[in-house]
Amino acid sequence: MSSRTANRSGIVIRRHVTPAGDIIVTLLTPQGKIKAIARGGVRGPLSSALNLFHHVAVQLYQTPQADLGTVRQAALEGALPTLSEPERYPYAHLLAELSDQLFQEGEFSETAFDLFAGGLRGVSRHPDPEWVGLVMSYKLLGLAGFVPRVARCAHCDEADPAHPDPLGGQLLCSRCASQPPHSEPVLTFMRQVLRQSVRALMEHPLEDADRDAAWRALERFVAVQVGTVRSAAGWRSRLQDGLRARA
Amino acid sequence: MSSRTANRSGIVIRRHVTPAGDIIVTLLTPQGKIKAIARGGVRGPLSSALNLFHHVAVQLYQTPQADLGTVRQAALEGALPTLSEPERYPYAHLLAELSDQLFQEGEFSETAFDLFAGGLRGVSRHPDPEWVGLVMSYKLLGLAGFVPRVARCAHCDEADPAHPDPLGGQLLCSRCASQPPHSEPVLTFMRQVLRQSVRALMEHPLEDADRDAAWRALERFVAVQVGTVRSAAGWRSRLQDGLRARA
Amino acid sequence: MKYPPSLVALIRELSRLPGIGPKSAQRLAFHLFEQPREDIERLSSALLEAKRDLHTCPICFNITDADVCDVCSDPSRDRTLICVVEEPGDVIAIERSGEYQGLYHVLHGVISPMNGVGPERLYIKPLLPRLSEAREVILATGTTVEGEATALYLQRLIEPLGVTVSRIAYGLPVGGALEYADEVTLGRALSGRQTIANRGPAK
Amino acid sequence: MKYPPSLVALIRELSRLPGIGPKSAQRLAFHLFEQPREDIERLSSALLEAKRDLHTCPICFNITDADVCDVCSDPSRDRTLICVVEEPGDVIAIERSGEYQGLYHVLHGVISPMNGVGPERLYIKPLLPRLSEAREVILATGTTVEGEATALYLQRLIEPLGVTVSRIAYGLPVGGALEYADEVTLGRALSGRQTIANRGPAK
Amino acid sequence: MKYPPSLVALIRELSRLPGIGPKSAQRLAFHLFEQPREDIERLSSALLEAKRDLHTCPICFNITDADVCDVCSDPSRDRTLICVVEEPGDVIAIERSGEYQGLYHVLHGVISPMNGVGPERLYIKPLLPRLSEAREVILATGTTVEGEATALYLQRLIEPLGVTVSRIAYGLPVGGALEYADEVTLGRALSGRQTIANRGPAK
Amino acid sequence: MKYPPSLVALIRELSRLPGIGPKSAQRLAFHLFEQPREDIERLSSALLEAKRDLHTCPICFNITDADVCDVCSDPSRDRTLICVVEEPGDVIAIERSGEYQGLYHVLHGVISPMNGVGPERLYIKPLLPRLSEAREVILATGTTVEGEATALYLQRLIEPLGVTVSRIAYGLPVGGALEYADEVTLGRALSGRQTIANRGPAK
Ligand SMILES: [Zn+2]
Ligand SMILES: [Zn+2]
Ligand SMILES: [Zn+2]
Ligand SMILES: [Zn+2]
Ligand SMILES: [Zn+2]
Ligand SMILES: [Zn+2]
Repeated sequence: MSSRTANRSGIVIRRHVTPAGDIIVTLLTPQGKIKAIARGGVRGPLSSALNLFHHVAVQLYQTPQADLGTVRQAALEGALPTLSEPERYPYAHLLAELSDQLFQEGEFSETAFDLFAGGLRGVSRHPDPEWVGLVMSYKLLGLAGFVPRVARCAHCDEADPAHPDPLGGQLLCSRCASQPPHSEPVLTFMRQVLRQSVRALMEHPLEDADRDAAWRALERFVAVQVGTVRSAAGWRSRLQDGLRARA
Repeated sequence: MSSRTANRSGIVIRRHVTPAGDIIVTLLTPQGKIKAIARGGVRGPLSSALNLFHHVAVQLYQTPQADLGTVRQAALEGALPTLSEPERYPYAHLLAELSDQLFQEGEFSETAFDLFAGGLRGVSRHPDPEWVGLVMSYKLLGLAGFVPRVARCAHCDEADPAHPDPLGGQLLCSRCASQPPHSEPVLTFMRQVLRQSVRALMEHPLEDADRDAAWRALERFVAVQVGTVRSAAGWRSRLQDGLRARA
Repeated sequence: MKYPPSLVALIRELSRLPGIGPKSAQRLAFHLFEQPREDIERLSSALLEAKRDLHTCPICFNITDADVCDVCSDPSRDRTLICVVEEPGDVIAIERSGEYQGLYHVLHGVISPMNGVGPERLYIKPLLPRLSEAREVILATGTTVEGEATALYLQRLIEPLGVTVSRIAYGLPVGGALEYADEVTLGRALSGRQTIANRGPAK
Repeated sequence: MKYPPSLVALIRELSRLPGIGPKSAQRLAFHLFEQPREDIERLSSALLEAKRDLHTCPICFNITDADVCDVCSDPSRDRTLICVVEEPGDVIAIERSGEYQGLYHVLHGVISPMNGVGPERLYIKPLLPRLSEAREVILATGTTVEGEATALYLQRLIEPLGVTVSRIAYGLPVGGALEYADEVTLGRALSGRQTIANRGPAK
Repeated sequence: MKYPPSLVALIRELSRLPGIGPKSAQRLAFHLFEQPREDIERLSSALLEAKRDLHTCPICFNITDADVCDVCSDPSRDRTLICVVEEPGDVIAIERSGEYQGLYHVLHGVISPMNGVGPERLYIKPLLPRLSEAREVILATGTTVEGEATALYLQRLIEPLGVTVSRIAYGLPVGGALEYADEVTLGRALSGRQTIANRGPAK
Repeated sequence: MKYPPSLVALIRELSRLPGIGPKSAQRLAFHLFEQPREDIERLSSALLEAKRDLHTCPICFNITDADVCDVCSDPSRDRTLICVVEEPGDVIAIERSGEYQGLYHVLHGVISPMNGVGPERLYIKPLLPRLSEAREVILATGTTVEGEATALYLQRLIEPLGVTVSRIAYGLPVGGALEYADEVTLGRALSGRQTIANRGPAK
């Protein structure tokens, strides 16, 4: 018997409240990305569970007539309250927005879910959430098939490029480049980030000064390959933020 | 454990579709009148069950924050398709609208439900639905405590009045009256309608000519005692209706 | 705190719109407040212009900005077929299905005594003269009790005039499972079943 | 705090039921805890007895507790009419409509290659010998893509045998507004319209 | 068609469960029919075993399968703190929050004269001897009218005994927007605001 | 059939409003079409007048039609208390609760990087000079993750300035049962509990 209700468990990566008081959420689940509506939800008990970054179990109801499934029940399975802290919050947004852009509805991927969930946990707990955000962003991109070229110049295919690619976020050879070469740690990071394990990467964070270059490369790479990512304002917040959140 | 869902069974006496596609229904149930909303219902399977005059079993969900309970499930328990026929339709409306006006939310009354349901069944099946409508309207009024004075003149308290009360739909004595007396059958009807059983009343219908007077009295009585009843246009449809529905 | 009168007025006007509750009206008002002036002016003009330009077609009572609506004035339409619908929105829905080439007649409502709507409140009278040209009238009011009652009323009215009267099919919507259909729909879907292959040698 | 294992087991079993959301299983378990022992025993027995007594009818594959189901053994049924449905629940839905007096045939599923269900997984083979007695087969599988595919498959199979094959009507469900019907359903509802009164002198 | 009695019985028992709507019971019954016998037996046993093994803890009246419940027998719990709740489900909810290290007391209901529930119907009497050990009693009954009345009743009862009595906070639930909060909740959320950083030189 | 351009324009403008989908915009347009001209003109004027008259208060950024808003210009208000909210609608909600006598500061949003809203897009900078007069700042942004993040950001910003900072209470809404509260709310409601009766002789 085909049922129109299904139980799913996932993390809220977007939440929007309509003026009518409906909550529209996007969940990343091991069975793929799901967008659903909780009608009148803002006035009811669903409102608490259906919050950004919450891990929730939901009962979905789908009819062929409606575009969006309806959330009927929602139970919180896990929340990471520290994600609201100013030094963590922008990186949680970045990972959620990237995941929303990179993974499509109906695309089954337990790996994507696990990677994102792990990234979010890291951002919520790690003493250096910025570093988690940078590493996990590259990991998510890599999983979705967006792999920066680092072995050869992005312009002329020359081997072993070492200079920034200010437009595309990859690497340029000395002839094609207009900027001085990356520092050795940044180069190593860019070459290794998709090869090394998260654990290994966590153990050797870049110095503060080098991170700017890595962030800039990531931002350009995403802008060209994936498209606008509005959390961009967030991921450079360490450069601009009046609070200088990082201790 | 107090539950926020409740199963109820009743007859739809009002149905309104909002532009957002929600269905707002009023049900008359043995546990009283209930108003509830089926969000997005017009696009889903609830739409069929939640139709005017349908007898439905519904699952209601109520939160203290929301004014209106939500209809979650609805199963048809009985439909009376003949109520759409032109000679029956206006009387079904009349009974439903009267019930909506006479009975309040939260007022438990199995008798009211049974009386209304019986009236609707009568209108749907009886060869003389107009007569059922007239009799059952008086019965519903009586149950709600609106009993026309027929033993004494509505103006001067004189005994045994026999003349129409053109404003209040009760009876006037010959001194207070400006119109000729009611015919004997109309007088008998007005005096007996709340005393005799429905079955007995069904056996002795008024002649066509006498019904106008009885309807006029009912309409005035309702207008003064209960307020505007828009199905009024319907209950006199036999006088105006181009189709002359009654065979 | 007293609310600014022009805010109160806007919320009041917005909450008159159907389906806009008092909370939504307030949210809408605040939303509008945040929009650029040009957007507000465009909405305001759109309202006035629509009201100025639009009226009902004198033949079929569809909405139009011309003397006669686009359907009534299209010579390629089958003028012997009239589809009677409840609302102008239904014309749009049927046109979108692309399955219909006849004319329309818009009633602007359904018979509903409890809402004070009798047959005389609908555009029924102007339908009758149109029938002389018609071969078939399709009653395409909704399948609610009210829509069905209106269809039955029209059937009684039109039948004696010798025009073929047909009713839009009741049945299962495309994509529907039986278990979600109520018994009234199911009974209608069964009795209205369509033969798709015939027994016998002629086949 | 560790939860008692028998509570955990009950919640786990309950949450396997379809339509029981994540919050419901726990609430159900606590509710059951508060019920008198007899109620629990009655529910438990009802489960076991239903499983013990019920089986499919060897003729039509409906659910029954007798040798042959109530419909198949009822001599007043029209044995020349067979209505093919997906699930036992559909039989109940149609019976409730009161519009049908023939026999049934329950497929116990629909053809769905994606879910690994081919025709051989359904009760199609036992339908064929029943057709010798039949005048008409009504294909009353759902109007979903799978239900439609199953109906087409059966039509191709049955057509050559010279039995009339009909399909349950597509159209607007009861309570449907045209405006909210999808275009495909609306097109079908219009093209499948039923004449209710004929023109002409005979009238 | 008559439905098999054991099917009818199962549907009836299932529809007695809370949160099972009229459509769900039938769907559940058909679903269960299609499951392997072992699954049904496991569900049936889970029901009986839960009923057989589970009872209320004689100290706190939480649900347990042991002599004394897991919380009451855990030496690491703060025995000077007692949290009074309405139902066993509330214990699970609070445990899941991970914020509480004290003991519980489950009333198994709220005072509700309309439903014939007076204080004597709840496990209030056995709470009193427990207070001699306690430093603070947290009244964590719901914020419904009945939960509030029960909390006030307990406060009056406990206050004279010289134990600190506190009440679970009123306020905005997580995910709450001010605009949608009712006035009473909003007023409480404002007046109950918590200082998070202090002015002054000490800072 | 071509739709009249002024109808198309109206539907397009209406569907720009938040929460108005394309179907609703069409229904609204048809509804407006049926209204008397005066009603349309009144709505149209209300829109223009609201846009012309209303602006944000230069002090608190609440909506007003005066130089300074009604709250800021009311001498009876406690000027040492500033309640920071997300939207003008929140001011109305709090005023309705009748529990608050201080001033407001409206941020016009919450920090949400994925929606492109950083602190610089909110009215945070103009809040800082107001703090010199303040004794306490109440952070009354919503209890969503975004509202909480904005509150934490403001706390870090204001704390060093030596002003008392408080946060609206998290907890159970009035009328709430524990079992419907998620564990985060519940944890906050427990840790934020309020003492209502004290132990000891001082009592
Ligand atoms: Zn190069
Ligand atoms: Zn008199
Ligand atoms: Zn026209
Ligand atoms: Zn059988
Ligand atoms: Zn215990
Ligand atoms: Zn101000």
